[in-house]
Amino acid sequence: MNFYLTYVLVACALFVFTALFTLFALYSERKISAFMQDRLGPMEVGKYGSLQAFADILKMLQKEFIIPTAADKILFILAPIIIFVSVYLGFAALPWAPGLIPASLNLGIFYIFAILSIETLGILMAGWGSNNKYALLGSMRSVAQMVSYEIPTGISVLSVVMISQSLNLQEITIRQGILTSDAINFLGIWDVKAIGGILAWNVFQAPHLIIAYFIYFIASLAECNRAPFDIPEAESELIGGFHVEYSGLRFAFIFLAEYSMMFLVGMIGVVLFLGGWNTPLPNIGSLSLANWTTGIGWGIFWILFKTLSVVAMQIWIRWTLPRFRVDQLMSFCWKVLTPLSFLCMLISGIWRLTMM
Amino acid sequence: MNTEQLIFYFFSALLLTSALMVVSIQNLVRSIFLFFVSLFSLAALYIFALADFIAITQVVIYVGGVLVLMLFAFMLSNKELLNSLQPIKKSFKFYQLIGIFICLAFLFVLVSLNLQIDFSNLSWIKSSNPIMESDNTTHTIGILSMTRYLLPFEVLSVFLLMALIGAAHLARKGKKT
Amino acid sequence: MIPLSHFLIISAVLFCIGLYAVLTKKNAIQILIGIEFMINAAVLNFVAFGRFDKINGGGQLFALFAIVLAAAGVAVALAIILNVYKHFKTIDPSKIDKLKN
Amino acid sequence: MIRKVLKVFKTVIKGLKLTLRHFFAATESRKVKAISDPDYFAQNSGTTTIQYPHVQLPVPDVGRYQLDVEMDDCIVCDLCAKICPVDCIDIESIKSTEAIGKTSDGTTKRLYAAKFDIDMAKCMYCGLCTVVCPTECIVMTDTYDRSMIDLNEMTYKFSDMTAAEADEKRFALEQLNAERFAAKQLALQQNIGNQI
Repeated sequence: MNFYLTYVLVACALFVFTALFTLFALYSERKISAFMQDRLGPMEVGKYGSLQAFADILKMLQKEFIIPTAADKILFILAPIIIFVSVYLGFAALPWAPGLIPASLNLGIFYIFAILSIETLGILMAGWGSNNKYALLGSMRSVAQMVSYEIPTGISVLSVVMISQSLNLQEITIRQGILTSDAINFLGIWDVKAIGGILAWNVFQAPHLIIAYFIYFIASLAECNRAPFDIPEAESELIGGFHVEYSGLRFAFIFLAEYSMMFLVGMIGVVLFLGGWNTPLPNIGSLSLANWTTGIGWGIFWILFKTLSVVAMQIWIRWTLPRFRVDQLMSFCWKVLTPLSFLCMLISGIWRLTMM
Repeated sequence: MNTEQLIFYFFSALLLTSALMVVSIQNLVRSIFLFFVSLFSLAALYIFALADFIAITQVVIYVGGVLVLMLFAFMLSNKELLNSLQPIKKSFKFYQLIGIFICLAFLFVLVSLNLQIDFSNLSWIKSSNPIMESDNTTHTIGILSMTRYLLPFEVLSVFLLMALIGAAHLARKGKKT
Repeated sequence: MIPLSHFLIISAVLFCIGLYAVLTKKNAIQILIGIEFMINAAVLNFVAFGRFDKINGGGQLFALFAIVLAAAGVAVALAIILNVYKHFKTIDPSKIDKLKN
Repeated sequence: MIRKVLKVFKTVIKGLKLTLRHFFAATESRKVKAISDPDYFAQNSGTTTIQYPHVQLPVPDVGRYQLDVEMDDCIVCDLCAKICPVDCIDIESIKSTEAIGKTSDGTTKRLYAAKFDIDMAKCMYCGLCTVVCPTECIVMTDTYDRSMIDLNEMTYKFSDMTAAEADEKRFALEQLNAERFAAKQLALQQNIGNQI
């Protein structure tokens, strides 16, 4: 029985984490966007507006659940749950520290991709269930975008998997630090197994993975419908896209899913390319920084630090770049990202055969 | 009955009820969303047959691909098609009765055959070494698809390319006449 | 361990449900769903038997091939259905009876 | 193709640099300065937000904001009500029995203001009433952010008389008028008597 209790506790902890992260990201996004636009952002609720996110959530909790008369009620009610659960289940296979992973699946990354593809279905459900032409248009755009961008994402992830020879995220992480038992070569030549640190990350083990990371990062922005790929929820054209009709707690769930998705794709990128919970500090002679800064606490610290940096990058990009047009979005995916990612996969195969 | 069996029977019941509802429900869009439930619970059954890779492939391809494609095909097509997809009359037709009869006959044959065989005493099953829960089936599948099943694998990839080109050709807008 | 016969019975029921949809539905998309059910029933059989084939892995690999083939088939079938609708303004297979239009 | 990609990267990085510069410039905020200040357009970096209720922009001298009436100076001439284009000033005057007093510029006050209401919801801030006022008792203040829950509260009542006082003055006026009328009648009768 304890066995199941642990599972439930881990699931609760992950849920609490996503909720807290969403609150934090909400506040930081508002602040960062404000600073970039020479504003101050929320200042009134709490010191420097720090309780603004809580106030927003409280406001959302009080709101009425509105179901449009013409809506397909079952689909309308189920959609936010499916959207959130599909993202939330993805957290199950992510490694947080050495030996600390909710579910060590040997299919980890594949599982996450399968689960994330369910989100598409939830979005279609929301769009159809709302019975609103803007919602339907938004969900159509969203699905077209997500299905297309899954290809470059998947292929660039595959190029990492080919280098790492594993689908298990924990093993992929271990292979990028000092805890590994295999040889690690910086740029394929210099053995850095004992040195570790930033030199052992996947992007530095095989330099073409830097391009793969760029592809992954851009495609992941599109996967979580963030600007500049936010045409599914373009406020100015579609008044919010597939979640137009949602209010109150249901809207909060969609919001939660969006921000959790940001964290999730950021963390997958960090785990696959940027060393996961491995420390960026290398061992230099007798100064064994890498050995000192590896452990459960340090692991959580490093992965949070790296992922939050990636999330900050996502926010930064959102408030800098304007929105793509639909045709630009599609041609960018199919004409630039997909061929490039195939090239990366090809190089990965050759690299694996010749350099490792 | 232990937990494993409980979960197995729960998912198989979910699969069969949702499949029945998919074929009996009138609202087509809802029935496609229900199709998702049955495909997902089918993936769960694959895991009980110790085929985790197949299960996740099922989710990726069916849920992420086929279902979305089906819904997309609908919603992209014009409103007339949507209206014609939702029949108004609900009366029970004679041909449906025949259909049910044929299906029940098929079911009877299949199940009775199934019950006649004592699977645990079959010689080839006895002599085989079954996949254990600790095995890494992904590893095996990877190696096998590059060695023993290389030819079907390659043929499949060519077929996929054909399907891709064919579907794109069929779905594109013809020249305006 | 779930006994093999349970998998086979479930797949038999699933196959019959698919067969019913194929026989009685007057809508090409629902017929397509019925075919998918039948393919899935076959895949379930493959996977269930594949458990006893560790060395050759035939069951699981052919289940994989079947899934991929079914997906490709659906893509082509949907394209055909859309085209048929464009030509005949209906997707009821029993009404599409002209070879020349 | 490659040149295009390079151009994309260059422009993206340029944009990112721009936002980053503004992000780090947000540590300081621009000083609150009046528009008349010579340095008003000189501030180019820092946050522009003015945290309004806590900090307020200085209003220009020629600004036209909410009306205020100094009732002690008002001679209840009704000119402001007449000139008002939107008729937002409502004045009811009562003649006094004797001179009430003097305004600050020496004009003698002879009328009581039983009612002096300005409906600020109607007011269009043209400032005509302040121009015509002979004693300059109606002025535009620098308050611009008064907000009310009820629309009726937007009607500012400047009259300092209570209803009872007004009634008393009216009664006094009536009495005076009656007395005068009686005196006139008396005088008229006497005149007639004298003629006879």
